[in-house]
Amino acid sequence: MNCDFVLTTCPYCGCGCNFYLQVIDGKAVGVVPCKTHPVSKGTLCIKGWNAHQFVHDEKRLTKPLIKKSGRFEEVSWDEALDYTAKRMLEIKEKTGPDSFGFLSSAKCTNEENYLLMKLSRGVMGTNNVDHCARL
Amino acid sequence: MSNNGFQPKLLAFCCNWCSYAGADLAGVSRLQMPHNLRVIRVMCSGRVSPEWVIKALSSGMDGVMVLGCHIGDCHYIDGNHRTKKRFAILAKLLGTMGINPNRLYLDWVSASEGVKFQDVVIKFVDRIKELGPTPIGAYQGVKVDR
Amino acid sequence: MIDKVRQLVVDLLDSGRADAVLALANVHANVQPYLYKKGDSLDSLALWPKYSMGPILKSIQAAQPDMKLAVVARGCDDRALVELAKRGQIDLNNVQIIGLACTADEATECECANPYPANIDVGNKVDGVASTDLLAELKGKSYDDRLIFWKQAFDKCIKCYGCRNACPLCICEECILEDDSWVKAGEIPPPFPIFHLIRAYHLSDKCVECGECQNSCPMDIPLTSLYALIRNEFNELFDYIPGAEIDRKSPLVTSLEEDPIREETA
Amino acid sequence: MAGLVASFGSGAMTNSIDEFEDADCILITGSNTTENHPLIANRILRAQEKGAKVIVIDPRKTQIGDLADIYARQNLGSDVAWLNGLINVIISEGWYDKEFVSGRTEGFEELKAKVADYTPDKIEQISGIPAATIKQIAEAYAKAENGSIVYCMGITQHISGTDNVMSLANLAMVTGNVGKRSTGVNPLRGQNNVQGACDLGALPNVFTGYQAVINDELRAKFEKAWGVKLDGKVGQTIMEMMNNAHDGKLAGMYVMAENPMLSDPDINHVREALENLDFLVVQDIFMTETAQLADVVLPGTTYAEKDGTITNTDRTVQRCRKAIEPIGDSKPDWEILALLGQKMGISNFDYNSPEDVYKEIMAVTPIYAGISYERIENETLHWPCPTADHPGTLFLHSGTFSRGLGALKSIDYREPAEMPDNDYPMQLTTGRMMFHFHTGTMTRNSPALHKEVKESYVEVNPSDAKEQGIVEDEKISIASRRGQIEAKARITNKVGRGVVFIPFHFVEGAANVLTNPALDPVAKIPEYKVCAVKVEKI
Repeated sequence: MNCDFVLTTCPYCGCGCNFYLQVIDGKAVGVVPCKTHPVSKGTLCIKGWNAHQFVHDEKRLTKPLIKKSGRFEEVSWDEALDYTAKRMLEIKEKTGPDSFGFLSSAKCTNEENYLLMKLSRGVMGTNNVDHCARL
Repeated sequence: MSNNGFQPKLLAFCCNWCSYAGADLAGVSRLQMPHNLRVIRVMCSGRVSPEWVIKALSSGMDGVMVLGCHIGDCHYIDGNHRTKKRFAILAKLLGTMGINPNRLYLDWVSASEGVKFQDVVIKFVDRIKELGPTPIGAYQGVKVDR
Repeated sequence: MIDKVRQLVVDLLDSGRADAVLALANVHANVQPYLYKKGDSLDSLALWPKYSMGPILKSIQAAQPDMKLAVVARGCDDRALVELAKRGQIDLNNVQIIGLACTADEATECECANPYPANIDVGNKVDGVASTDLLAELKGKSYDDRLIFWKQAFDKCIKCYGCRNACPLCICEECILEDDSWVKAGEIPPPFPIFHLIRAYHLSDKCVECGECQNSCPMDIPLTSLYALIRNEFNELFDYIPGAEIDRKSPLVTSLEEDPIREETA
Repeated sequence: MAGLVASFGSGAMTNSIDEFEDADCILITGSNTTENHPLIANRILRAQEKGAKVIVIDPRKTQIGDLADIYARQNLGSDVAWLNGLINVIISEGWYDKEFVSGRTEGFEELKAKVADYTPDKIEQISGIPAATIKQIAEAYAKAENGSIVYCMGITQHISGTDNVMSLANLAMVTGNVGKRSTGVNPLRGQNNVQGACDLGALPNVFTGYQAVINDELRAKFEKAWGVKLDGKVGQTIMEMMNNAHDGKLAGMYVMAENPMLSDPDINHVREALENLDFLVVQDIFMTETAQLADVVLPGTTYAEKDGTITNTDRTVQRCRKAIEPIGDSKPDWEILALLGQKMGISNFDYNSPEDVYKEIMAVTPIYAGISYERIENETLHWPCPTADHPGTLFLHSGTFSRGLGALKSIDYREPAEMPDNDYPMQLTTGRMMFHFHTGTMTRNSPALHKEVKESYVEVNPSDAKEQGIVEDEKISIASRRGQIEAKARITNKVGRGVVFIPFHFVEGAANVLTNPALDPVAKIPEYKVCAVKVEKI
């Protein structure tokens, strides 16, 4: 049996509280506030205390999906990414880079925002990239 | 604050075997009593969870009575032993939080004690009239701008 | 002190008397609970700030009931483990307790009156904190002033349930505080005083004086003081300290003959 | 953010979270702080405990308003008016910081002339805040040694959002309340990594670290780093993309972990826009309302299944650590993007870990250059932190503003885009609440949170409710020019007369069916916080 406590940043508001996800045999079973963290100091709000709950929700998406004749079908990662790359490059070719837009996310990491931004600017060739800071 | 004309809202939990029968006797005997009391019959005073009392007081009741069989007469042997202990600590908790424990009243009334029932009710109503309306009432319902 | 704990942990693991030891570790420059196993380096071992060990031990036992566990336990942990065992939440037969006495500074920070476990393996027994300015002030207040004090304190409550979540003895499977028919759901602050009075009643025969409710309160509500008052009152009535004696049931579930009310006998 | 950039030269919280504890006056506006930033509310209340005055100006009397020393309810969208009014009182009473104004700002005489029109009586008329209260607030804030301003979306989500922010900056500068410890202007960021998304250049006008795409030198730097040619014109904002999609001028979109079908104003318009695209990719953890419209759905992971960094509202870069393996065949979002980049034929998208990516970020981003994975294991670092031995920056604008002199902007009050009229006589304002988050993707799938609030609701003032015969928990209809929804009534004095509030987290009873997409001309933020509605019994 393995029981680990993994220090991480709360996925909700911008305060930046940290907590430990308690992981028993590969499953996130609970949240323990981090007492030494400079922002949260051992406390959390109700969202933080329950931040493990949606992780294992059975409604999570687990397979790449492509809509074929109006219905989603499960496909392999290779198929999903090949198809996505092909369609994006086709659009770039046909109607130009600025006919495509990227919506990044304040719920993703810095690294992920950087990569989406780089994909937009460096690969598609458009500055049409934004996120919901305004919303 | 003047309590003239203040009619307290009171709740009484009466056990099925003794005190509810005592209340019944008081009624049948046409003993006069104030009308401030709403009575809830329970099978045993031991069935009265302190949470119920907390809920009643938090909801704006001015006082709560719990009446059961005399110690030793409990239909369930020691149900009222637990009642007595729970309400001893509950009274302390109320006081700690700032609710006068005199708003809570525990006593034993047997099926034959119609007169005692009348007596404890009159005394409790007087006691609460003396204390005035529950301060919790001001904290209930729609909040008003300060 | 920490070296002695380290040695005890190593001995237990190396000798096979324990499969794992629940303690604290310094990782990523923060202190966290940690389940040490044989072969783990104990350089990271830490003692403070304390974390509540009871609930973690309970979750580990639930996942693997036959595991031979040891736990580094302070006074409050020790009492929590006893109280949890008494209430069927954990099995102490499989658990070895490494009793750690708190230092005077630690006791002061926790406002703890009993800063030591029943059996001390490491550290020296120091005097607890008998009272605080706030406790004295609260005792001296009239009912009306107390009500105002707590009303103002609980006006800050954001209903995080941290007091409940962090409490080692909040063990109900379904929490009445989450039941809309008792406490109206979705309101901040939660309705006063029902939320806090129900919790206070539920903990009146269980509170082991760990202070985790206040430690986990993001609004700095002085819960440690509230529960100190409640523990004193319970003890005055029933001569009973939760977590002190494993063979003694809560007086709230016994008859008057078994456990009389003290005020009456006096 | 645009407002703070114009006034100070950079747009982020000027102070760090712990500093609030030592402020002696904290003015909070447009922020439901205890519910939406609890740990910042904690510091504010600690300051109050130590004697600081807490002032809350908000159309809703939320918990922090209840706890405040002074609370004032302003009419929706009247912020420039009352802020000008405060500044007017402060200048005419001589409470302003003459030294700070002359040494560190420009535009004072123009501002003084502008605000002279905003007399307390006029303010009372426009904003509904009593003249006496304006005076009381002006005195408390101006005379504070360490005055801090805290604001959130209640200030920015207006057509005058940028004006509102610049007016707050005016107030701070006129009183010298900026550039010191515990003293400044602090926008609270609503999501855990809004700050990071901005910092990392997920904006149409800047690369990482606010390096402008129109700057040839900076663009050349990125061209060299990435080995590609880059476009030098500013791109489209999300609202512009949606409008272009609607008009057939945008062919495709890639949406990562966002749900514009709930979060954007005028949802019916968004639906038409997204349906009009030739190709839509959505990368998310649940089948959101937006994902349902996609051609390809890519399963990303939650925070629990990935490594990376997050930058919180006070500019601290912190770690997110992988705790469990990805669920099913889902992949961390960084990995999906790296794989897709490679599939699109780009060689430098070959990353083995988030730390690989992060090292590249450090190399091209001066404000992050000194913040490494290694350092943040042991240190709390707030950007800007340009070098490996730099201690990070707790508070900004000490000694000088990012732009040199602070710009005092003379601004006139403008009415919200849509005012009540005979057809739509009431006003709607929207926002968040404690128990849910953004579009509910995470919180509505968390039983403990769902239990607290299961469905949408609308807050109605008791007098309005009485007039229309509406009772608690009754389902009522709320309609605007853009759509109609139904929600249960909560009767409360939190909202003033003529105003209703709806949280925007719920797909059934979605507030953003009603909201007005009118934009702030600079920041392009929609006016979520005011629109005209009618409220009726069903």
